[in-house]
Amino acid sequence: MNPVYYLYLASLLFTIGAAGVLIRRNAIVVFMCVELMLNACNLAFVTFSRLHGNLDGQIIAFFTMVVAAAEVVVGLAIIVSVFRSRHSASVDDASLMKL
Amino acid sequence: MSFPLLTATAVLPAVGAIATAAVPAARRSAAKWLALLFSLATLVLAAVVVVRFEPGGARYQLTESHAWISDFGVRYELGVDGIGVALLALTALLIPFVILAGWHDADPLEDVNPNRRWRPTQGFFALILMVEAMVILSFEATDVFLFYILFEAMLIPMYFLIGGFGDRAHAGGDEAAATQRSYAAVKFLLYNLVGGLIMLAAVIGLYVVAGSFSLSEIAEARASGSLSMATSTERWLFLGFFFAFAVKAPLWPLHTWLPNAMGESTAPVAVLITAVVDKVGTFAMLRFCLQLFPEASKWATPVILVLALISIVYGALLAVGQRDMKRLIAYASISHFGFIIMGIFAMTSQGQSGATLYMVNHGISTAALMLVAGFLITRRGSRLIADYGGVQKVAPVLAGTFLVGGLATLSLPGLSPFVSEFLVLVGTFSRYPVVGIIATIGIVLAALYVLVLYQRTMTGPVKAEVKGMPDLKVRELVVVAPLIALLLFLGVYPKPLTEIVNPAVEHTMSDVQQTDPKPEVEAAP
Amino acid sequence: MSTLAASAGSLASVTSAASATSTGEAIQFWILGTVAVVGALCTILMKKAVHSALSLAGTMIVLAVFYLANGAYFLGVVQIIVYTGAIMMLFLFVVMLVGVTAADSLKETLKGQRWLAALCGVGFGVLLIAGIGNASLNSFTGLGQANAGGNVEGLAALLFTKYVFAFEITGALLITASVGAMLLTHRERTERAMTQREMAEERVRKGTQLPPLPAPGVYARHNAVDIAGLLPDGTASELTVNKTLKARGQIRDVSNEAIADLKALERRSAERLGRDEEEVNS
Amino acid sequence: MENLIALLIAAPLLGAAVLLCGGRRLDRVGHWLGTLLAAVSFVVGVVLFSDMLGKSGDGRTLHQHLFSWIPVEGFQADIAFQLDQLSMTFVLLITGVGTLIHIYSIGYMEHDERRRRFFGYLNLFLAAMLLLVLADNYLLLYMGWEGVGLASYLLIGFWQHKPSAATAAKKAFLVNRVGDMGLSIAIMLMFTTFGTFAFGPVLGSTGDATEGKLTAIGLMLLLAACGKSAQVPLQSWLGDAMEGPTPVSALIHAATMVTAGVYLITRSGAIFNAAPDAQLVVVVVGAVTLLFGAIVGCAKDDIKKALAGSTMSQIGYMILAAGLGPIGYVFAIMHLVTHGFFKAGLFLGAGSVMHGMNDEVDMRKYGGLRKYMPVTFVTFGLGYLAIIGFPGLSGFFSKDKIIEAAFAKGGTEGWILGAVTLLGAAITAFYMTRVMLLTFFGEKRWQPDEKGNAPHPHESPRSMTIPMILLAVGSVFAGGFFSIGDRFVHWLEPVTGYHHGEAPVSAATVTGATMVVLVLGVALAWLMYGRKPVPVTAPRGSLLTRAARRDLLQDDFNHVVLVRGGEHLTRSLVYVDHTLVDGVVNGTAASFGGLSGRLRKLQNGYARTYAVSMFGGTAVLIAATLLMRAV
Repeated sequence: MNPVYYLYLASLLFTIGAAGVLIRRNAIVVFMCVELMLNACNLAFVTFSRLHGNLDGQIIAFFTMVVAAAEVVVGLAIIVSVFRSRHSASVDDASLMKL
Repeated sequence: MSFPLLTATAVLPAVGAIATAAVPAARRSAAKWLALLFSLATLVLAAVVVVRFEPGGARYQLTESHAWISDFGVRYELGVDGIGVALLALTALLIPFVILAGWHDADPLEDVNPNRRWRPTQGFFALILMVEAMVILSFEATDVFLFYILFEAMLIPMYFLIGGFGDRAHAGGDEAAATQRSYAAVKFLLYNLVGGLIMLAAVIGLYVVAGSFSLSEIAEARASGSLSMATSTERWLFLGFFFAFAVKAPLWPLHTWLPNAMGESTAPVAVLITAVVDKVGTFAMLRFCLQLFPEASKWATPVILVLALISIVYGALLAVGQRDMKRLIAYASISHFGFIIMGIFAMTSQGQSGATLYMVNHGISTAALMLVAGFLITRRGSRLIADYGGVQKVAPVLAGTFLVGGLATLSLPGLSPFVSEFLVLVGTFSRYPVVGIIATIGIVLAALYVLVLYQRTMTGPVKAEVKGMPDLKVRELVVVAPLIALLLFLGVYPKPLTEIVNPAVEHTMSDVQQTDPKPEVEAAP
Repeated sequence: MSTLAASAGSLASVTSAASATSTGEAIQFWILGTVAVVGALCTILMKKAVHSALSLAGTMIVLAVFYLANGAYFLGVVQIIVYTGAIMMLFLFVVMLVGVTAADSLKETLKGQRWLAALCGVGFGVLLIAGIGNASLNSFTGLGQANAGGNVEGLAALLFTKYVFAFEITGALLITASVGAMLLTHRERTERAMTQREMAEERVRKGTQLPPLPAPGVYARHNAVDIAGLLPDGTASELTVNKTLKARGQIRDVSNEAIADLKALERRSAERLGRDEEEVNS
Repeated sequence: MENLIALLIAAPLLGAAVLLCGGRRLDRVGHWLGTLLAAVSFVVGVVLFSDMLGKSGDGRTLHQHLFSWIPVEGFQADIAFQLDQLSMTFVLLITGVGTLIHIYSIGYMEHDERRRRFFGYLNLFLAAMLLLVLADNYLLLYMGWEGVGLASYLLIGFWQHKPSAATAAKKAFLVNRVGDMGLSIAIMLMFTTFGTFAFGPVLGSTGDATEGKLTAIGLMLLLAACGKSAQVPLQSWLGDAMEGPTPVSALIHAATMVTAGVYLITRSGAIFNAAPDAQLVVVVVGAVTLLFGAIVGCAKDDIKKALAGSTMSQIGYMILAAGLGPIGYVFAIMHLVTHGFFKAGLFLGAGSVMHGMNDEVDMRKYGGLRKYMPVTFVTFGLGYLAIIGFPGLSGFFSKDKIIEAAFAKGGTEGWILGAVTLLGAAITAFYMTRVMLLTFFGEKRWQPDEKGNAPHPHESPRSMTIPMILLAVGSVFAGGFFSIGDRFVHWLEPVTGYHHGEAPVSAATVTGATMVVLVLGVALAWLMYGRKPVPVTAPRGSLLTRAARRDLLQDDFNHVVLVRGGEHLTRSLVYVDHTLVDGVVNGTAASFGGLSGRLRKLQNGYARTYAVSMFGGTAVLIAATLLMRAV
């Protein structure tokens, strides 16, 4: 088997995650889907690092994890505060961008 | 370097505009006098220009040239040829009359009805002066980019003049007046902006092709053959320029903004539109279209002549059909612009001299007719022809001046428009006989709409509303009398004008490499 | 552990430039890959956030295994510890915090949103796969020499030399994030806490519920908080059970059960006392 | 001497300027000033005339070049005058008759508060008419040509408060404009053909031009002449023009302006001589109008309209003569002059009658006036005899010559034309006799009008009778004076050229025939109107009569075809402009508005919607990159 299949898998997962972001209304689940997408990317990076035989890909993946962690922290905090104020975790309720 | 005379002619009114605008609202009349003063001073400067200009001399005289946006080779280049001088003089001449005629048009409307909003009187006059400055400069600009800027910029003050200071007399009452007015103003703006946009593309294209904005440089390069445009390129650029000018001129079928604009604005502003601003369009056809794109101009001539012909007949017929006298005059102007464009593109020296004279004469005659009509309208408070009748009995002087203006509009021999109209006709006829003959129909139709207008308004039994209508006041006489005198003088002795114009026309003729068709028979002396 | 062993085995077979991996890895890929995809699908399709979170965790673990299989031991471990351990737990906490009501219906409210999403998703996936497909990657250099000095050491070397700057910045990022999180979630207490008396007075003033809430668990056969107390007329009182349980729908339905129990009780007592029916009924 | 030419025009022009701009303070002296300046012009004319008689041959032609009018490359129009025998004739006629009519108007317009303005217009007319006949190039002639048109417009519509007058004025100007269109096209053709339009060069070099071009020019000139001289098909305005004050009708619409067409054709003789087709058309137009006018004249009960019809017909004679070429030019002008005298006299007589009859114009309400206003009767009677060609009076000589010339055209054409002219003479005799009988003979038929004040016919004041007497003298003797020894022929020959046309029948026979038809016409008229009393209200009459009363339906044709059609055309065009041309613009604007409104809906504010578009965008980008790669 060729490691390229990992890439196929990664893209599959990424697409699923993206679809989830688009479909779900619950902010938390949306976040999870984002995480899923990030993970898919990580998988791709790792695979690349294997394909090219150097560790840079893994480094990137590592940074991605860190950033993801930070993002989750902030994002969840936002969700919590929004929930406090609006008693809802639905992304559709926050449709204030309309003119 | 010598005193920048041309710049001064444009700067003076601009300064005047600022000064007028700066006058506090309380001192309203002071603003009026200030504006009048500045416009007269400009007139004096223009006279100096006319005197300093040597008809036999170089093509462009009193030239000034300074680097402006050096990265794009945009220069502040001024210079006048005969045509420019003539139109410059016309503009400087008309503005004082416009200001004088509009003396009370911008007064606050409390007297008419108290709940109307206050109107910035001094703004009205400031805007007029601003328009004058821009128009004059556009007649002087020999840099395409500079011209384009002015061509567009003059829309702004015009927009406010049309939209902000409407005719007090509107059939549909104040509300309808306001909506109509804003409609007209927006229409005017959009039409001309679209034209300007297309022109901008052409201007950029020209720069890409020629690598310069300077009229003289480009013309020189083309003459020397160092710059050769592909035929298609030249044609596209020509169309880009021509479209903008045709909108401004206005040429059928791009004319519909003019009746609205002239109908809804006060008479002086209407004069400003048709007698001053629109002239920039026809002037630019002569100066830019023919000089920069001679081949394309020849290529487009048949179509343009047909459109001009349509304008002539169509405009006249619609003038006959109008019920609103200002719209009638507007359609008459469309017909006249058809004559001007026809003369320009007939590419004969008579035609082009005629067209240039036509610009001047049409300016004067329309000013006379429109201003008198304006006086009439302010008296009765209606623009509808049907609301008048028998004015001649109560206000003979007004009727007389109105008649003279009308006769000038139908280009009666002895009044200046005849000279130009006949030159245009002869010039066109000598190259395109059929076109010339069809155009003469315009003469008859002109008589029709003018006389119908005069008969319906001035003659017949005196209508009740017209009774007790005062005759022309001194101020109004001061406005009209000089114009009429000018019409008579230029009708009998147009030589001073032709002497200035002819050399410039010869230059243009050589630009397009055209020579007048020779007569069949060498007539015996 | 078995997976780890398998991946190690597969690594042993990795040469400097190979065109295929071991069959073991292939098998593992196909099995776990399916699991991962199923988990991902569950993530986006489960009604309850908790279930989504759990299935996502599953997917992540699978990914961790794949990392290991790809010779990224450090990342594999980190994935398990940090992601599955920390981040997913964070998620679960938040779900607990807010998500009791979060069993949102999957019914789409925005018109055409689902179809558009599906369309875009499919198109996107196809494009990605196509892209990968026509990138010619049929041969690959394994991590043989890269991991020669040990994967962690290799990473460390890179991290502290080549990427040290980014590393520092991520540190700053983390600090900022945590501070931000605190700021966002922290609520300044503006008024002092009420004393018991004040609370009592408050309650009297409101007048909605003067006595303390009724205790649940009437007829409880064991110590249960999930059984609503019965009011004298035999109807269950909503007040007696915890809101959270109600929200989760975990309240036992008392009414019929309780009646049944009562009947059983009477029958038994009747048998014991040997009384005849009419006495009982009277 | 030639410097006096400008003075001819300057005097009345000055008068017009002063009187029109002078304002009310001139009201008391205005009419005297106007008359004086007209007289000055006449005196100058006489001086120039005597000087011309003193000279001989080409010396008689004077030129005065004032200044260059429109100098443009290859296009030279000058303000320059040419005074030769032809112009001289007109100058004398215009200034002479003009002055008389000024005098007449002093009395006639006495009660009009705008008399000053009236005299201003009259002076303006004199100036324009003189410019017309004195110009030395066609463009300047055009200026005079339209100038007289303007003056006639102002004078016809002088009583502007009457809608009928205003309409008539407008109609006159418009119909004339159609003719002017012809003149301007003719000038353009001259310019393209000869490179100039000055009389000398153009008429001098007709030999080199192609006949086609010359025919075209000729026809265009004829169109102009038709407009100005009220020839078919542009004759319709003349009848309505009678709305103007009678002196105007006498001066402009009988004696001078309407004859400008004849002047134009005679002046352009060289062109017509070289274009026989054009000449033929001229002759035909003349012949048709001759009969047309005569027939109309027979049916009208309005005395002025009847005279207008007669004017039309007489000018038809002149045009016909002018169309005959060198054999006719001289007689055309001669008839023009004599006609100027007697027709002016007749009109003044009619005016005098109306003056005495409370401006009643219906001849059926006259009758037996000869004893109430003897002077008018006598002068009118002399004019009547003159126009019907009573032997020895002016009309006799001039018309007789024309009839001869018509026969002399030769061939069938000659016969036809001769017959037409004779017939015309007969009808002329008939309708003029009718006018005479209805007006001055029979018993009085006027009743008090609804306001109960019956007209008191009385002789007009001296200022009116004197001009009538003078004109009567002219109409009696002018013809004979001209004819003795062919004075007039020799006078004009150098300008117009002349060769005697040999008629197939002897002159005596022609004269005899003329006499016969004359007697027949008079007799018939007497039978119809002299013997039995005339009904006050016109009988229904035959079909022809009714048609003739309506100008042979030509007006109705104009109304239906031109006026109605034009109205519909303009109205539909206005609609088109508003809906189509403007509609396109507004439609574009509206469509843009609608589009943006629809686009605005995409901004629904839902983050997920935006996310979809983002996602889709990314997909598109990837696709693009892939395609780029592939390509």
